[in-house]
Amino acid sequence: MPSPRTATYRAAVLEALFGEMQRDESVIVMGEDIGAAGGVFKQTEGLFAQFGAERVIDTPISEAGAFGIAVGAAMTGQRPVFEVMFGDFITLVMDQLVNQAAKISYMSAGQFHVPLVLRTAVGIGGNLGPQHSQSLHAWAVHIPGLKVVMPSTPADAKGLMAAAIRDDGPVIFFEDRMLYNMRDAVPEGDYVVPIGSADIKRTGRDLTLIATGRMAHVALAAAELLAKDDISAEVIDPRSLVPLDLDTLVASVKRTSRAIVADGGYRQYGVTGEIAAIVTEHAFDWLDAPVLRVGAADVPIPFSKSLEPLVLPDARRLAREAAALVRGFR
Amino acid sequence: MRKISYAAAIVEALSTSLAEDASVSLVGSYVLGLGPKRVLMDPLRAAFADRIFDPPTSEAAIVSIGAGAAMAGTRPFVDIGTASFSYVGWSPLVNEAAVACHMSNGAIRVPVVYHMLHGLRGGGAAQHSGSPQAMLWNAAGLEIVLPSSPHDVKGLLRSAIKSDNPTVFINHARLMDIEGDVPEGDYTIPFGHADIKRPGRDVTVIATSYVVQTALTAAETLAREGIEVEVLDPRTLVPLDQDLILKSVGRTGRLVVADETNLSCGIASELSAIVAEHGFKSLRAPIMRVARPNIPTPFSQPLEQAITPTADRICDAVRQVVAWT
Amino acid sequence: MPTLDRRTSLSIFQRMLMIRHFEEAVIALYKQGRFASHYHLYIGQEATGSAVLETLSEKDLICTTHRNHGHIIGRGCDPNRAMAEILGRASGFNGGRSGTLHICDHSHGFLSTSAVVGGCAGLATGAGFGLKVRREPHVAVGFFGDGALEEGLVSESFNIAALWKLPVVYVCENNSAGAMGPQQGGYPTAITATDSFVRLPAAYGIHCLKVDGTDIAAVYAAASAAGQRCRGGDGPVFIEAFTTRWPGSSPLWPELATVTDLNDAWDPARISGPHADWSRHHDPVLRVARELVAGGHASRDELMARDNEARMRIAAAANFAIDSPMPAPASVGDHVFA
Amino acid sequence: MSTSMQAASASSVQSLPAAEEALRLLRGMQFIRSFEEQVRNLSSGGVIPGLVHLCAGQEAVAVGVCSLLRADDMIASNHRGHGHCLAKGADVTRLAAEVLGRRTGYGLGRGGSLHMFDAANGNLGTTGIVGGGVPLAAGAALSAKRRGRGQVAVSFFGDGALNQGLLFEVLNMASIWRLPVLFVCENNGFGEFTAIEDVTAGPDPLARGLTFGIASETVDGMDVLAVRAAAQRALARARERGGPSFLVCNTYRFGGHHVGDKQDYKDDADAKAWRLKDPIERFGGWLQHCGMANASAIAALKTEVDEAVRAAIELAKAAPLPAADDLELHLHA
Repeated sequence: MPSPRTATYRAAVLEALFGEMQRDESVIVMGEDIGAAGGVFKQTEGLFAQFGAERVIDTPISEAGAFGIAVGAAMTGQRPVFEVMFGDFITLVMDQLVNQAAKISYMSAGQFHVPLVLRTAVGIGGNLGPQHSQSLHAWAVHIPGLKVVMPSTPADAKGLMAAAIRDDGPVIFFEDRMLYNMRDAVPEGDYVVPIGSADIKRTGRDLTLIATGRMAHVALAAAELLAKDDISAEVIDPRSLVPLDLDTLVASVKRTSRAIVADGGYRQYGVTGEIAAIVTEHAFDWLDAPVLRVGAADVPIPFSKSLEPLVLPDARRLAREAAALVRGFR
Repeated sequence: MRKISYAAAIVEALSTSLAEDASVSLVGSYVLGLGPKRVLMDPLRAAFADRIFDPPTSEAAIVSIGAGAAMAGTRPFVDIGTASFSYVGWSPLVNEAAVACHMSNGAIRVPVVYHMLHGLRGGGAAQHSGSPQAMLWNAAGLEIVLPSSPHDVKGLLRSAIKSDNPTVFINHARLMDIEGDVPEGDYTIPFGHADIKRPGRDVTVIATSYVVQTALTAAETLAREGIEVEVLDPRTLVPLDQDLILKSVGRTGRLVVADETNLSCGIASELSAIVAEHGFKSLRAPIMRVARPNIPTPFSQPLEQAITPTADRICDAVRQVVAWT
Repeated sequence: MPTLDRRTSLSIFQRMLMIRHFEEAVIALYKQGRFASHYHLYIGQEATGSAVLETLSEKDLICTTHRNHGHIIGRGCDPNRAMAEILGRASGFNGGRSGTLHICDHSHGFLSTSAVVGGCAGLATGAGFGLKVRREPHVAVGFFGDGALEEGLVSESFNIAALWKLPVVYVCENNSAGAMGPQQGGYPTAITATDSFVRLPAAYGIHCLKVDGTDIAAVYAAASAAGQRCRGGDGPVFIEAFTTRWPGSSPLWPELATVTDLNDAWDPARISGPHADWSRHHDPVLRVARELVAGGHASRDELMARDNEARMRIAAAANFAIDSPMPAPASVGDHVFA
Repeated sequence: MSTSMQAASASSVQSLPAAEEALRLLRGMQFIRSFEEQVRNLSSGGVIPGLVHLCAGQEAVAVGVCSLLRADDMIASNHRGHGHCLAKGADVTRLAAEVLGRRTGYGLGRGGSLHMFDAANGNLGTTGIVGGGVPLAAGAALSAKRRGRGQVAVSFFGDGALNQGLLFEVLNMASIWRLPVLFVCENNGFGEFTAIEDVTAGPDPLARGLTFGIASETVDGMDVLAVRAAAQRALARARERGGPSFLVCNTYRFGGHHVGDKQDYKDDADAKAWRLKDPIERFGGWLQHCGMANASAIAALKTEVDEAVRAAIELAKAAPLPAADDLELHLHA
């Protein structure tokens, strides 16, 4: 059997962009340095050459204004893919995102839709310090009217980007910088992953590891370690946080009776709290142990090589906590 | 003890702070909102004209200026107005004020207070009813205060202005008119101390801000049904009085969290997760969350009512967890 | 045509030498893999920062940006601790929490250093507000690049500073001249519709000055006038200082495009290579060295000696940083709150 | 009569509309005035929840600009937007229903006065965030430019928005990208409760547009013909790919920031002087002055319009409130 075609996460997203821009004239790309420069992560390389300045638009460093313009363009027939260079900078578009984009379909009772994708690079790594390392996706999840996707593999990234661009509402697309060079099997040609479907990345019976984005890989590595101790962990990647595929999560937890939620955002008031709460609410009588949460330490992300790696737990720590959970609540 | 309004208590705390410390300033003086109560600020405007500045509609700049002025050694009180507008000033709030102390390894202090009015206020619709406190809690580095009574707002505001940290001080538009006992003299309420507003043995209801008042109403109703509800108000989200929360749930074994932030990644979710994690063994029923559903706030009254955490919704949730076997 | 006395011009030149050698050392340390992150260098702009800083008093406040090394070193902050911060060491100014992007030395009047474009202008305005509230006769200086003038926050800050007559000196270091720009695969440059940056603050009634950013006498004169105006309660001033982008800062990642040798100052014939034009006509260090000698303020040997001293001092700073320990893991949660 | 004489001299230089068109302008302004007056009574009567922001006094700007717009041109309004909506062709009954939170309103009663959208007439909505609608108009202009059918987008905002960084950013981009957009600043002297001079630095608001190389002019916003003439120039420029324009229309808010505002911050003499420039009185006087209409015809028009608005509002009041099923509709597209 021939080995499947592989591509990097970066290339997979770019494939989706090329595909959708060819498929649909109304798809445009906007952002800082995304034109001739090809993006600071080379994540838009080649788009400018192929589609030109009319559809691949370099904006000034005016995040709020430029994003607002994308919202207006989306209301009037375009499908903008708007890039916010670092996830930290969604702070700069917060008002247009929260008070306009998220609410326009609702406030106008469907007279207007806002078919845009806000893509942004998040994640800790490369010593970029407190203003270039945060994963602030919990904010988007908290705001009604936004869909939130967070792919963990090249294939998911391609399929979800295509789905996000075709979606008629605002979709926030979080890509982990540290996954850009990850290479894995990616279907060629037109490929769509429906938004709102979780993916069981590994099946198991003793506990469920619900892990988003990069943490899905940490969870898979942890599952390997746990297997050596005869603990069989199921790993589920929700892939999209809004809408959340609750059925798949709850069904799994009802089988395993234990769960740990792992996410790259700040732990307090974040995605782990939400998923833990909702799972506890829906699977209370099946739970043999509290739902544990693993997330970024609640500190600004420090720059130093010795501190940065401590902010997010690694596979060993996750496996330790998982083992304790399974053994401690037999 | 004498009763005064929540708004009047705010004015007393501001007045004492301005008089006590020459480095305290007000950026934006419509602290009490745009209602008739706003005239209560007039005496302050007169008495401290040189330290009270009404800025242009430039939220990003006033948040940033507040942070800078605090780093420069003064204690600004910055009024952002309606909490929905905080999103306009979001970057300086979370990228500057919240991180400066940690980023400078403690060398820089940012003793600024950001004041805002949150919540469902009656016809505020989608852009004037925001409650961003859960999102601000998710961004590390900000102290978050939600006073629910005239007594608390005076003491907590005094502490907020004395605090060396950036403090987000959030009032609910509906609280301004409520009256309560407030000591004449100066006093402070330390952060991180929750308050049991009503003791009870059957169920713990944690509520914040205006919903504390709602929860107390619900407790009255439930008492008549023989259900004794303990109403607990954290008063500050950061720092959070986790011990008192776990103690209370340890006694009652049942918890309902009632709050006005959106359900997803909201205050109810976080408190529910914390208790499930650290108080799992003491729980006799699932934790119920009464929050604002994930819907932009609608203007029309029946719809706004439909998303409000009302006493009825709290009662239903309490009855459910009590009935759970 | 403003001129400077010997003491002042030598003091400015001293700051410039320290900055230049510091920045060249940073590149070397990066090439050795001593730190990993992207970084921004001040080479080519030394005259601007040094001359402005020369006019400031101890009590004045300063805000800077991701391109902060020059302002930190030019202000006379400890190069050991600055370099240690860039290497993420516990002994750094920020204990290794912020690296190159956010270096700040509060004891020398620096506020938190923002790497969000335009963020610094808001903080500097706030610093000016604080000074006004405390009725202190000092100024707040905000250094930022021309890109900041694309951010709305900066316009809001201009408006308020002008309204409230805040003692703020905005120093816009326009280094876009000679930049490759994204079309040539270089670092991005300003995207603006205005034909002159001073028109933006002028629209808010702010007093504006334009200077050649490599002419220390001109920058010193402008900064002194601006400071006087602020201290006199006449409100903010905006200074646009033009410099030609150092070729090493033009690509997407910094490169050691030129290596400084003061002999080039008085012997241009020695200069060769692809960037000879920049070295001959736009390198502020060589220009000032040349003028100091020509003006009889110093001999070549005297300058060579100072140059050597600065080089040694920075080399010591690099060693200090390399030898410094990393922060203790347990400290990661410290100082989230005061 | 003296005010109408001034109006005449001020306006006579402008292109004079035919009598029919002139009466259409007068009717448009009177319609907005009647609507605002009747809404004010409802609001102070407590029939309307929340805050209502009225534009009585500013009618000439909305009507002057919108009277020249094509059906497929687009506008983005602000919190003081009833006039913009009506002038761009909104159905008065549905508008009233939205203000009253009725199910038959443009947003099922979920937006209210601050959030009224009318896609069929190219209205991108009123908004509750100062300056919030400005980039939406620029974005619509970006779409229009791509479509190449000569459409134009208009952004209406008040003097308060002059101090929002968002406007600064959008003016820059609109100029760089030569977007077919018209920025209309309705300078009514007050941002909420604060006089413009207390919060707006600089020689002249016009500089905010000029500095980005945008064609900018100051207009007498109480003179519908003057507004119309300036808009004409700007729209022609936009349709001929000449890029954006910036108009500062000096006008006055006869009411407060919202219904119920005591307006203690206003200067009485100043208010009186502006009242004398009432755009409707003034234009009506001018029509009589040059014999296009007589007093009785104008009075009849007012009665007819008042009646039409009253009927619409009665219909809206009779309409049902939204039901629980309407709560989640359209949350996602």
